Amino acid sequence: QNIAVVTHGQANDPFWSVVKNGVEAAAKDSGVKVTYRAPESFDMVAMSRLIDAAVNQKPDGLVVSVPDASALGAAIQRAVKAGIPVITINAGLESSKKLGALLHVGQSEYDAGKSAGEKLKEMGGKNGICVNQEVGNVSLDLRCKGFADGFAGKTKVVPTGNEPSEVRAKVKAALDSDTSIDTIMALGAATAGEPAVAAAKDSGRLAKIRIATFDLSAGFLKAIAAKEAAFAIDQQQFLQGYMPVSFLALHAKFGLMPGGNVPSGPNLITSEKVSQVIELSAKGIR
Amino acid sequence: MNPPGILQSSPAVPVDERIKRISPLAKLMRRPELGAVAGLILVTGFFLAVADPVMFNLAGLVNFLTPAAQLGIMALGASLLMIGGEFDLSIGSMVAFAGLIFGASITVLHLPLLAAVPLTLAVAGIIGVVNAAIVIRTGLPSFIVTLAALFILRGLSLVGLKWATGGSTQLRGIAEAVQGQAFLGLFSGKVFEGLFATLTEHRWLPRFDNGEPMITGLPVEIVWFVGLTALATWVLLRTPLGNWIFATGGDPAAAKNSGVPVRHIRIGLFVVAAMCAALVAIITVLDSGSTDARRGFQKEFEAIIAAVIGGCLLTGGYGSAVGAFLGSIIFGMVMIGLTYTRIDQDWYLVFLGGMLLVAVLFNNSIRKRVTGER
Amino acid sequence: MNPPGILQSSPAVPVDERIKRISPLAKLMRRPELGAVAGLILVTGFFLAVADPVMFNLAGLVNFLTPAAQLGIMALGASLLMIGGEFDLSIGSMVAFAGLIFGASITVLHLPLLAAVPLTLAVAGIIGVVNAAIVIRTGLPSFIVTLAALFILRGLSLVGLKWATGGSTQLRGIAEAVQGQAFLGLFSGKVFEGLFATLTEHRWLPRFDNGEPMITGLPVEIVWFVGLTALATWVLLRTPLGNWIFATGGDPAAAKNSGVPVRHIRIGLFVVAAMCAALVAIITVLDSGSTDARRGFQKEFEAIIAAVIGGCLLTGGYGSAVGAFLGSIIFGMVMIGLTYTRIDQDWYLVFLGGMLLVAVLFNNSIRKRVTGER
Amino acid sequence: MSHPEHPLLEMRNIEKQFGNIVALAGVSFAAHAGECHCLLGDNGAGKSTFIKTMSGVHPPTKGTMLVNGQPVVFDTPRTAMNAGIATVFQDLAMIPLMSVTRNFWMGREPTKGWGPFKRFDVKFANAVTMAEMSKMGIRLREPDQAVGTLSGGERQTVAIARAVYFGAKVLILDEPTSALGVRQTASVLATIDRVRKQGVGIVFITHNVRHAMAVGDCFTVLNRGRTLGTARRGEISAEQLQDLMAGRQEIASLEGSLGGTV
Amino acid sequence: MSHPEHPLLEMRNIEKQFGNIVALAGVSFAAHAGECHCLLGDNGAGKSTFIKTMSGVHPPTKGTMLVNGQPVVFDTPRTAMNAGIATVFQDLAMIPLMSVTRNFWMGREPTKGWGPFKRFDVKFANAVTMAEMSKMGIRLREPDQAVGTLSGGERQTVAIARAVYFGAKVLILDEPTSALGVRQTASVLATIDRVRKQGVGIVFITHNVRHAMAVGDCFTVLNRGRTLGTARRGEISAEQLQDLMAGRQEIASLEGSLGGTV
Ligand SMILES: Nc1ncnc2c1ncn2[C@@H]1O[C@H](COP(=O)(O)OP(=O)(O)OP(=O)(O)O)[C@@H](O)[C@H]1O
Ligand SMILES: Nc1ncnc2c1ncn2[C@@H]1O[C@H](COP(=O)(O)OP(=O)(O)OP(=O)(O)O)[C@@H](O)[C@H]1O
Ligand SMILES: [Mg+2]
Ligand SMILES: [Mg+2]
Repeated sequence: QNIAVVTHGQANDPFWSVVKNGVEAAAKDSGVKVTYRAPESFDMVAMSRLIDAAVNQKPDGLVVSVPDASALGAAIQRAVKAGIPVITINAGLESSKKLGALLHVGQSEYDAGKSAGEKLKEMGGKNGICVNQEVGNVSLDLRCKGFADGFAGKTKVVPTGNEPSEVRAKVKAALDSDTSIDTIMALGAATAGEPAVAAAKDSGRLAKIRIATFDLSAGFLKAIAAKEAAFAIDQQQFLQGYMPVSFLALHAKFGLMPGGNVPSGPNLITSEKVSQVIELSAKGIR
Repeated sequence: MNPPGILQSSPAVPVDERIKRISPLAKLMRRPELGAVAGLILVTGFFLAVADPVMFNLAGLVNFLTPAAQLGIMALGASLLMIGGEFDLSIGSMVAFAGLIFGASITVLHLPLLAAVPLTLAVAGIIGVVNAAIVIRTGLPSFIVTLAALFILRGLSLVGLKWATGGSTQLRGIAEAVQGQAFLGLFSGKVFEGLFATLTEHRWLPRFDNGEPMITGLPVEIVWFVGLTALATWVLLRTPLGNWIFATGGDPAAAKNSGVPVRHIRIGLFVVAAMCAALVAIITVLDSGSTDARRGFQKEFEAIIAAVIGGCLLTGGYGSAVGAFLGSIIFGMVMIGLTYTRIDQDWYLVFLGGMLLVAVLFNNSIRKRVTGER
Repeated sequence: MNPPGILQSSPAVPVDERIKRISPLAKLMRRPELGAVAGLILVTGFFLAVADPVMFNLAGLVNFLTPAAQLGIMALGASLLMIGGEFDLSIGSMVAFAGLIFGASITVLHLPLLAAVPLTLAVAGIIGVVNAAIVIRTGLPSFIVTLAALFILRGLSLVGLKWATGGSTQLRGIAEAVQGQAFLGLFSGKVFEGLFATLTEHRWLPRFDNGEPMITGLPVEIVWFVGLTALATWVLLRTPLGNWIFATGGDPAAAKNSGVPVRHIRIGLFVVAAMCAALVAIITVLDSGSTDARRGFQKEFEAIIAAVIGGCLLTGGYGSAVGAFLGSIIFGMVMIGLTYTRIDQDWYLVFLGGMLLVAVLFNNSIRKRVTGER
Repeated sequence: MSHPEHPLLEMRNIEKQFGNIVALAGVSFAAHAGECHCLLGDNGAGKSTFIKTMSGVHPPTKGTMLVNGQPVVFDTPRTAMNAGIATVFQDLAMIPLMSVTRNFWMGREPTKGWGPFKRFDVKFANAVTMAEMSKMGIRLREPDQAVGTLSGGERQTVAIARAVYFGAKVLILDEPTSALGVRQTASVLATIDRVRKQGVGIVFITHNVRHAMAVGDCFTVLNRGRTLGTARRGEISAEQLQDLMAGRQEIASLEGSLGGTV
Repeated sequence: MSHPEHPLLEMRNIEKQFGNIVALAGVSFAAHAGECHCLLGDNGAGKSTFIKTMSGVHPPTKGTMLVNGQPVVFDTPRTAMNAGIATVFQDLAMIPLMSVTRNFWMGREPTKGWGPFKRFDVKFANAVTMAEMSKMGIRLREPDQAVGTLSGGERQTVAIARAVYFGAKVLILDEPTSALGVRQTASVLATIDRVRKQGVGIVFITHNVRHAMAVGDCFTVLNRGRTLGTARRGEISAEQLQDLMAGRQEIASLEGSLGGTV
């Protein structure tokens, strides 16, 4: 069988590379062929063409992420109309059913952000910044928005690039110019989380600042273990790659399909749980 | 050494003994764009050999021609501007900004399509004029001026989207708002749907296994793309304006001294490039029904790549619209084509870079061989 | 009309009556880089007025000079190459690729620092030679050739990282592996720590409330940045090689006809640009202890921006290393500075673009005013 | 003077500075209909700078220009052209990458058709170009050849042919014969003669006293940005002119060793 | 012939094509020490193309080149220079954005200091440049002026002064006097004379028969890519040469109307 996976995350994005690893593991385990495709930037127009291209090849199943239901709707509906079973992952929980997908695996970015915000508020945070390494990428913007809504305190977005040294300098600048900041929410562990920890060290206030991040990286997990950072939100995105592929493989073979959506997270990694995760993270499984 | 006596025997020479016969093929290959044909053939050949054959049925063709056409419309504007000796790096951001203007004028101001489209084009045109005015006034390179515009427009798109949506970076509901309005078919949807339906019925077009047609019509952007290419080619080769564009790019000082209105040409080209981007914004916004702050990201870059593959010189004064057309198709084919192969996505960029390089090298060597240059 | 009688009275003219006195300031401002000083002053003034004053204490200075220095080292290589008339768009990807080579040779091959650094530089140099060879052989514009290299290197970094880590896009444990090795201080950490400690003790440097020093030394990249700027300036202005670089960029055909070894210059410049990127990769990898597939994303672009702000012409043959130095600092300051202000961060890109434009315009108008050009 | 009516083109006290360099320090000059006015002078005297202000390339720092007695300001070369002034610049103002025909017609392309379908009449343009070039003694291989691949003299001839073809009232030639062969030079001088007889005013810059004496009606000598004065034909001999241009310096000694051949 | 020993530089049956255009169809030529060999011919005859193959700018399509009787291949202009050949190209080969001094020394900068501290000796370079230029009759304002802002003649003089200064064995001059004033022309001709007497072989391209006759020892005429033959001084008169160059065509009729001044 052939299963096509089309997502909105670039292949070199650490988060999505884990999803892709999950897809490949499932393909091996279930003995199906998969192709994983994604546009090279957050580009909904290009992504809908990639879905079309995948559908043209009449796959036995289609896995898509849906960060923009109106832009991708037509392409997904075309697949559904052609009788191809579709599972949505990661983003798109709200629109999954409406578009005719069988089910959704994953969790909405907004909800993950919200629960992280609530947790940080619980830990005593009052004034937070959200370090966004790709402003305009709707999934990242939703993470920030969720954080702001859950945190319910004073929040501000700090837009940065992908370069650790630049992120570090900007976070330090933010901390230095507003000494009441006590919470940092980073939207990526390696790109934003680790430099944020370094910046907090540079500004001499590491002890007073709660740092949390989306996704995992070995470096950030070490900081959690050392109690320098608070926690990391893990969507267990490996599952978002693995499960839909094996579901669709089973569907093609035996017509089986679970009855409802599968939430893969959120899962907060705090200092207690960190030790088991570090090695897996370095291998691209968590 | 020749003895001086020879001096008297000046041979009677025929008119053009100094010009060797040249094959019509070589003559054709001298045109800047026709080198790109070689690249196109090479890339097509590669995919024919490697990719799923559905890539080249009509549905597959339309599938990769659609993004190629969207890129191509921008590449046309960019290549005209490049021939005129300037760059516009802000056209990628312009797609996002014009998308915002268009989306907001429909969903926030509730304007009809017939007002929103001219408004969007006008705003783009004004930004083009501003870019041009700064470049001309200060004599700064257009690279740096339009780079500033790149950042500013991208930033304004973000701010504007947040304003228009009340905090989100994604504006939706545009397609619904214009449903059924006059002239919608000019910018959205597909043409020749009747013809395609008949063809599918007669099994001349591919279907899905459950009998659904794979393709229901020709996306309107492909029609725009072909039409604009023809128009740009005509202007470049057959009108005084075209001559002025080449002259402005070739040597602005010499062009000005020969009486070419260099300023006006430059302003006009900036406006055209900006409007092409705005047109792409309108088409893609209507197509996807939404717009977001990342639309058109790095498209300026891809447009320039397409123009260069098609034979435009970065230094100006040389190039063609058909070249940009072919370059966009090559680029679009490589971009989407990977999906039809079994190559791992991780290798995508290596593949893209390799194909570009091979296509351009092949172009170049074929043209040199045929025209006998060295 | 003058009667013909005047013909006899040819006035006795002094030697250089045709040259007006010129102020030493104007003479200075003629240097390409010194225009950028005006931009730097403007931007500094703006932040002094608007930003939190901690931006300009020593810790704040080091904070924005560190990314500026990393960008600046690349901008130096890029500006030398631009003066020589070529582009290298692959230097951003080269940061990721060289980072991979460096990281993998330490963590996978377990090489010592002393072997890993030369290996990384050598690989970068070879890629530079390949780029140069293709450009020279085919006569294709370096824009398109190095663009292909941009994609290919970026893609190879991803593939290589996954290979080296067994599936992750981040390679870590590099800092731990080289701990305590010889010459580590050349590429990592801070210098003058003793001096800074003494200064802090005497309260000449700021401290945190708990008495900890705010700043413990000067990051090593700043030293590299200053040193390389001095070296590049000396080469450009005071050696035959510098003359050849200007000549190659100004008019390659004329330079070649005058006996300048244009090919060798070009190859050398590509190698230098690639090695500068590799040096930045080494420094940043050691600094962060890890490398990932997105390092250096769009840095080629920023390096070119910095060079252009600093007065380099995109067409080659004109520019300076000090200009690239100042341009990098302006760019670094604007990039980080907004975070020190109370301006809404959504406006970041608008602000970045606006500041760039204003700085460059100010540059330009000041220089024209002072030198009396029009 | 012999011209009571207004001159076609008059320049009064033109000054021009580039930054701190003074190129022209007050030069006056007039071109009359049907006359060839020669502008002579040493290298760097300011001749090219002067005629560039005449043809609108750069505005003078100071001074006035009059066309038919009316003060004018030429802000672009196009304005000057529309006033009937055609110029052959010393650097020729050609686009190397473009074909001979396209360069010839640049800025004033002939069109056919109407309204939005008006288009560049390539056939007519090619024919006229070939004809005008062969009138100047150059037989082109093909009108599509890029100007960048022409020989120096061929290129100069294109520029001259173009200016002559479009020179309505005043024709300015900046060292038009510098790269030309014997035959082409003769043909250019003959052309000047012919055009002058049609009532066009000609400004002719040359370093060759023989050429100047052959066609000139009037001679103005520039030196280091100033005019040394104007003389009419017959008021001055070739030797006097030569002396003036060379500043009467080492020339004598050189002439001796070279046998009066310069 | 009068030269039993090997010529400094000999070209045998050189052919050159650009794509489908035949620029040279088999030209032979020799330059001897202490002689000035004039290369004459109509516009587009192929003179510049010919000397470009001599100086290594482009390789000939066919034919052999010999230096002191040894076959050589010049793959770059630098190789030719190292063989002692210096050239003034018709397009001058100058970088407009660079200063006069830097252009003058381009490719052979004088240095001082040693090892890694070897540096461009700016002071010496400036002094030599100013001196060499004033020998040619041009007094520069400052050696730092960009070449792009020099007048046409000033620029040409820089190129000539440079070639003369570095011309070790053979000096090739492609229409060196085309943009020069009377005084500068005289000075260039005198320079040719002086350099020749020092034993340098000179190749001199010109359209001016008087200049050719003044300094030439030998005359070769090219026509449409072929040589019409070579004559030594005294074997041919100025009129014969003129006739040959112009192809004996309309020249007579023109001469009549212009009074024999061309
Ligand atoms: N753009 C410029 N910037 C600075 N100086 C200039 C510029 N243009 C010309 N000059 C200077 O002005 C003077 C006059 O130059 P111009 O070209 O008018 O001389 P010319 O009389 O035409 O000489 P030639 O006979 O050599 O062509 C020269 O000394 C030249 O160096
Ligand atoms: N790169 C080229 N491509 C095509 N044709 C060329 C090229 N270079 C020269 N030619 C042609 O070759 C012929 C000889 O040119 P060349 O420059 O050698 O003439 P020349 O004798 O120097 O003429 P002039 O006296 O006008 O300088 C010309 O007809 C020209 O059009
Ligand atoms: Mg002049
Ligand atoms: Mg020539």
